[in-house]
Amino acid sequence: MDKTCPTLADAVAGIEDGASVMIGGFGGSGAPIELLHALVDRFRATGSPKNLTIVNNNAGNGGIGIAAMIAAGMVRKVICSFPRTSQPHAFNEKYASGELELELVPQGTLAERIRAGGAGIPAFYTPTGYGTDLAAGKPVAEFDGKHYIQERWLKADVALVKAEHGDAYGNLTYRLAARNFNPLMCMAAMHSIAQVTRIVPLGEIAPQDVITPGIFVNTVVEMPTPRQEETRVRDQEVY
Amino acid sequence: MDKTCPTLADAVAGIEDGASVMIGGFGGSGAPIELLHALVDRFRATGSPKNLTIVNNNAGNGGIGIAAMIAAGMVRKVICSFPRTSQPHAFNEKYASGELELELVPQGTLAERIRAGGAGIPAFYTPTGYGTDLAAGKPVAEFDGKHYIQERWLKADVALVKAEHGDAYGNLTYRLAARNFNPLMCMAAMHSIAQVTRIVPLGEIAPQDVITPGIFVNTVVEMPTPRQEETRVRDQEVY
Amino acid sequence: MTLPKLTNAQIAWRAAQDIADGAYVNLGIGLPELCARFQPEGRRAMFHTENGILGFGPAPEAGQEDWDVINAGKKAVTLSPGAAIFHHADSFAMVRGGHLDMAILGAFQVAATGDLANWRLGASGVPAVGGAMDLVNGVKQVVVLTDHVTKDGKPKLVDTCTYPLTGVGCVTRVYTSLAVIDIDPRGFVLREKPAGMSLDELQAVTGAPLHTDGPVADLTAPKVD
Amino acid sequence: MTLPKLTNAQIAWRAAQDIADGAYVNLGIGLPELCARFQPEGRRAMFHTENGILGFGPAPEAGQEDWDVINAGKKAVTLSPGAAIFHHADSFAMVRGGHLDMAILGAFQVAATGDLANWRLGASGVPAVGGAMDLVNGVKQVVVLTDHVTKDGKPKLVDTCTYPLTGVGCVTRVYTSLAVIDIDPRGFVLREKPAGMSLDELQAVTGAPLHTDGPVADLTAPKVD
Repeated sequence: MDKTCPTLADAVAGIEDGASVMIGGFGGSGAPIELLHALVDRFRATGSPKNLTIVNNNAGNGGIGIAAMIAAGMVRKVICSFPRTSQPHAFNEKYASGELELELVPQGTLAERIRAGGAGIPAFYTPTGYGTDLAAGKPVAEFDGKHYIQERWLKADVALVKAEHGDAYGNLTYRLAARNFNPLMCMAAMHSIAQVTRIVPLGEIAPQDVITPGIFVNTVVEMPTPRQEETRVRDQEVY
Repeated sequence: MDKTCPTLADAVAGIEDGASVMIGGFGGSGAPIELLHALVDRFRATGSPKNLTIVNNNAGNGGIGIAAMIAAGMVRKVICSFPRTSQPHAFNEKYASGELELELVPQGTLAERIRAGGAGIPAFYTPTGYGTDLAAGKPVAEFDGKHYIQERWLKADVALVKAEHGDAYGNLTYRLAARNFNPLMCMAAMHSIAQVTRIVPLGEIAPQDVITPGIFVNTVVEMPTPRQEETRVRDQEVY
Repeated sequence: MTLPKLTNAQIAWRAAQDIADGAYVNLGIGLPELCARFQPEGRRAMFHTENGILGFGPAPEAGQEDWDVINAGKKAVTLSPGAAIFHHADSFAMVRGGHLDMAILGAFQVAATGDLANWRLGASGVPAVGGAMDLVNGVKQVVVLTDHVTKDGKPKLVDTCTYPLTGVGCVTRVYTSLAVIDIDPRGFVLREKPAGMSLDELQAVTGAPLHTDGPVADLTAPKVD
Repeated sequence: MTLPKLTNAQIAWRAAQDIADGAYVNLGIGLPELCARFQPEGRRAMFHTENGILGFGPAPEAGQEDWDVINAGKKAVTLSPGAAIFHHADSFAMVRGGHLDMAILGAFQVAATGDLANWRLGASGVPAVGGAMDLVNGVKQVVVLTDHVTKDGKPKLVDTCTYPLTGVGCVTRVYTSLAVIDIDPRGFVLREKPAGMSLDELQAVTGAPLHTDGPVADLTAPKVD
């Protein structure tokens, strides 16, 4: 069993038109920018994959990563908690023109729905959003005298994540708070693809240090020199 | 903020009659045997705490730990997935005589109910147990054509866990697969008490290596020479 | 009339005086973030950020940022000894599960019922909610920091929120530029106001009745920034 | 009549031939555990245990046990390179979330509908369920290993389970001491039987109709223990 893959382009080659794609990271931390750019390259060369639904906490910043995907016209819908960023023009333009659908989900509910998708929990109750516009249409139930709304699991065809170390079985670690949504998304996707700063030999990640067990990961690709979103946005980079 | 406590006896001094007590471990791995024995000592000396409801995967083995608590007559109810052990006499006797109530919960549902208690999720749906005697009386719902049963969160007044390292803020690590239920129980209890093999200075546990963040822990007590349940049972130890 | 208003930093300073030693606290983006600067000597709160850090420290020097150590506002922070890192589901388990002692948030409007509106001004524009709805429904105590009135002088403390709600009956204390106010079943209960301002003057810029309950203390804060 | 039965080890051997390289597999306590010994050369399955290990290896030498590295049966195992450790909620996320390819379980009874009874023999005694109900409702393929009949000769493959159910319609393949049987909407579909036993003889010790669907292969296994 060897889940490693030689190139970023190979890693994203199987993503189909209309796919739902979870993209890890919070702002730039843990964002798999280079995998996203490989996907943009493929779209520019072949017209695919298009009509994507993407799941992320945000909706792209500046002209790179998710913003580049949106600007390229690959994205039909965004599921996120906070589309506002320092440079939100890519999202704002497509949203204002009606080309891009938005499903806004409270951040904790987003995290829990993704975890539920990975954990085989089809629905759960949360107090979050009760009595607000974001609860519209959702079943309400009372437990121990308090009101809760029912939320459904969220799964995806593909997850794209950024990790620090990865091995041939797909075990992953993350750099500091770059962990954020990444381990959850690996659990909730049919096919999870991780760009890692370094592919390490089996056993180099001690069993108790594994954050994402390999069972949740399908493809590991090495990207030894990832450049952080914050740096790219500061440099006004446009992909 | 200093959550360390000088003695095992002090650590368990506040547990009240009738309390619900989650006890970490799977078999002997991760079982806080010495904390349990401190509790047995207190009961023998003072008659308290009694009428406890305990939550564990099992229901005690041999004459130590949970089995010693049951034999001492401190326990009114056990919530567990698997009361059968190699030497189950303490549980079996009290159960047969009707002195001990049993709530049997599938292992994964037990883990998820505890996590839900810690995560503020009052109820969730699971396929586990659908169509069986253990689903009796539970609401059933259909999602995407499949049947699920509704399960409620499980919380407790106290959690007793065994960890490897702990610091003054309550951050914990666990030794290998001694992790099991321990991190979940710390989340789900009003007051979590950890016996640790070593209290380490703040910062010695790197932030990314913390398994249980200190927010879930109230008391840390050092027990540098814990003796594993398996060894004690083999030695026919009776506490 | 020029109101004897506290500055934003002074509002944050005032709120910070009520954060207990060892409290677990989430600070909202913007004005609430300032509270971290004004912890009274001898106290240390444990600050939580939604993206998965507990116990972070102050911002690093410019040029020393590590962009994998950021807060919910995507600003660089630092890791203090005893900090912990975790994923988003665990982070919101802390929030939703009632493990945090205090959430300090900004507001567009706070109602006398404790309802909070702070995520959307209306139907136009791009909505963004982040973790606000999770915080107001999970954290033990939700307090709001805000100017007492809008930029054009309208009350932000109101009878009923007219903007979309973030949470129902969730706010229990408000620190404004002109008052410290508790919210209980009676509604707004005034605790502190500027010495130079009468209750009637304060009521005139407040959108719902201000109750009192014993003496009202003077609202004061040192010069801070 | 002495039946040409496979031994327990041979049943496990036969099942092990169908475990794919790289498959994620949970082995139940007892007979199913034996499958790990008989992996065909060149294949390596990743074994999962409910208490939080993925990729564990064989039992250690006596005296070398580490009691913090155990399986669901509380037997000592070892950690292979590439193993991972996690808590119980994550462990059952793997199970319930459909991430495991195969669960290999024992049984008291299996019905032609795929219903499984393997946790309780009746209303008396101490019930114990462990992770069985989670496994049968979450893992992609649930197979059962069992003697074909009970100790007193009664069928364990039945029309309807009389013991309390573990799961409804969950089993898709059964490896017994006398047969390999698939379960599909028709019921039991015989795939392999001992060369020396007729279909009628096998049917006589089976509690529900055995369908066939093309040729029935010979059930064979080497001498193993």
